[in-house]
Amino acid sequence: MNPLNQLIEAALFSAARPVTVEELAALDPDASVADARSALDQLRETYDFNQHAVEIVELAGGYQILTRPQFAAALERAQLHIRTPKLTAAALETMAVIAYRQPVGRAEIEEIRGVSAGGVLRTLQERGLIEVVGRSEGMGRPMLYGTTMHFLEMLGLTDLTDLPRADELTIALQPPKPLEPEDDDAEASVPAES
Amino acid sequence: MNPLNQLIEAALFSAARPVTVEELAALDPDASVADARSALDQLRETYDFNQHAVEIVELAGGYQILTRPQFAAALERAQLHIRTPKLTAAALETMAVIAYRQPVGRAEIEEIRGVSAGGVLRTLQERGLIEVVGRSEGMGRPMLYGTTMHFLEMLGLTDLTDLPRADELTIALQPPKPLEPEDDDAEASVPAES
Amino acid sequence: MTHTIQATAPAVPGEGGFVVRLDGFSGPLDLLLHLLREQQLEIADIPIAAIADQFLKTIDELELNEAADYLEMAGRLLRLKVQMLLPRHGDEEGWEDPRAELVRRLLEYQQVKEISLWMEQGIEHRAARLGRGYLPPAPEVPELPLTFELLELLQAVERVIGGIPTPVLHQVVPRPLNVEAATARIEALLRERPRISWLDTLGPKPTLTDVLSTLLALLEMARRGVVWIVQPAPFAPIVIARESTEPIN
Repeated sequence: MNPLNQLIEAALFSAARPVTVEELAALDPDASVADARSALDQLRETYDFNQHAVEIVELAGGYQILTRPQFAAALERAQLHIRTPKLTAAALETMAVIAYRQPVGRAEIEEIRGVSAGGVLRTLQERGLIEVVGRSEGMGRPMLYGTTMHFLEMLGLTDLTDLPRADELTIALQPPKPLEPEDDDAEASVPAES
Repeated sequence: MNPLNQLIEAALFSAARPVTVEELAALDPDASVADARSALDQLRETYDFNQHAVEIVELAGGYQILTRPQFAAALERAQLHIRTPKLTAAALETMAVIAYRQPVGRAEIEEIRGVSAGGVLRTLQERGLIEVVGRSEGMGRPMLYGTTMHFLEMLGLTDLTDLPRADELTIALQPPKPLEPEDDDAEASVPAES
Repeated sequence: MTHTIQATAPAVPGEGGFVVRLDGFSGPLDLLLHLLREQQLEIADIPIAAIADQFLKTIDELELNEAADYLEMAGRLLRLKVQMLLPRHGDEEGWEDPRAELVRRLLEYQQVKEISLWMEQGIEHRAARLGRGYLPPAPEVPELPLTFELLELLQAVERVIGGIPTPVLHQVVPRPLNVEAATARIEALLRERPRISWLDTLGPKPTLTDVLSTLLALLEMARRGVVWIVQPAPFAPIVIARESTEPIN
């Protein structure tokens, strides 16, 4: 392995989080982003060719070394790693609303889910999955939430466009369809919120 | 690499601590301790022969994959430039409570924030941003926290009166009911999660 | 996701009550979707009357009628039930389906559930790969100063304030619905007179919870066959009668 490959391997190993190709290039003052990219490719090939148990995965806008999925069951049994607690259904739903509506305020989240959201928002914030991204202009200037890099990381996504588009869901509802009681020719508008 | 070597590589990589050779052997029901030991030797050779930036190190009675020492300096430099450590949201909120309510005890902080504060308080103390400024008269004489000089320095303030005069904030930070240190422990209720 | 409703041993023996774990439902919309799915009903054409009754019955059985979120939905459904009973005044064209808003919310929520399921699978899939488990201790360089700015501190203050009302609200709402008391009140009135009006059952200056409690009590009594609930003519006052008396019409 050449020195840049080694340096990049060392960095990916010690970072234990996705590292961007720019950050990797900065390791060596003489290396360009293109150099870092080709070093990544060579490393990836080495891992594949020598059948290492780990591989380089593109994740959350960066690169990370992860174990290959076929070892999941054995590693789960061995329990040598630190496990993160599962998210509750309430937390997942709240995250879903935030992912699609960001930046979004608490009131809107609560309106959509039909339950109060304070506790769940705090949990998600503490787990680094969402963050305050701004404030609304509305009354009381409520905080607006968005998803974090760690959110992408946990879902194994490169960026937010990897989320399924609304029209790919079995129930497509963007924008909400007005309800037509009997006749469909009338261009009825969405009823006002009560 | 043979399957046992792979399994051991995956386990060493993902383990949060050094792994004993017995634990490594237990990964595969058909493997003996001797098998695990020879797999370790093969892995070690692979890393050396292919000049990987990592090596297998015996540590605290177990084995671990670590980056080779010659990359330490470069990685340290890189860390400086990868990110300046930021306070987490939880730490900032805890510090906000302490800044505006000092001297304040842990129970009160937890009551206001609705989550336990032990870990965060320790971090803030280690970082020299808060300190113990006294003890409450209440049961168990809990410690009371306040902000340090370093806290002021970091914010570029001369003294605490330079903090934005936020009467509404100070008032809003009043706990929901008058807080008697005595009944804290008894009533320390975790807010209902929705 | 399966909805398991488990009754566990009574927390307070002798109270006759039982504690219900409701971890299956993540809110009133979830419960409503569950009821619809269970009976394979179309969201777009909800039989409001039937669903409202089932919703009330379920939250009563699960003792959810103390949770404000479920209570609000119960109120909404009852209002819809009444609106659906109102005559439509002939022309169909100007008629706005009172269920439209609820249908929209249910569809929207169903989509949220679908996405959250997708996310759950994504998380599971991703969790099959492990990152490096051992995080090397901070190198022996002079510790980097933690940085933060005044603005961040102030934002944190606001986050803390924003978090306060929720736990307080949860703590101070004491048993908002009291169906038992309402049932007792109606029974007492019916002992004196064979027929009473809806307004009689409410007592003076009823609060919203009084109205809901009374409504729940009446529906339950009607279901048990203890009372008749009759509206002799459209818009006429609703009459509540003892089971033993003949219905008016």
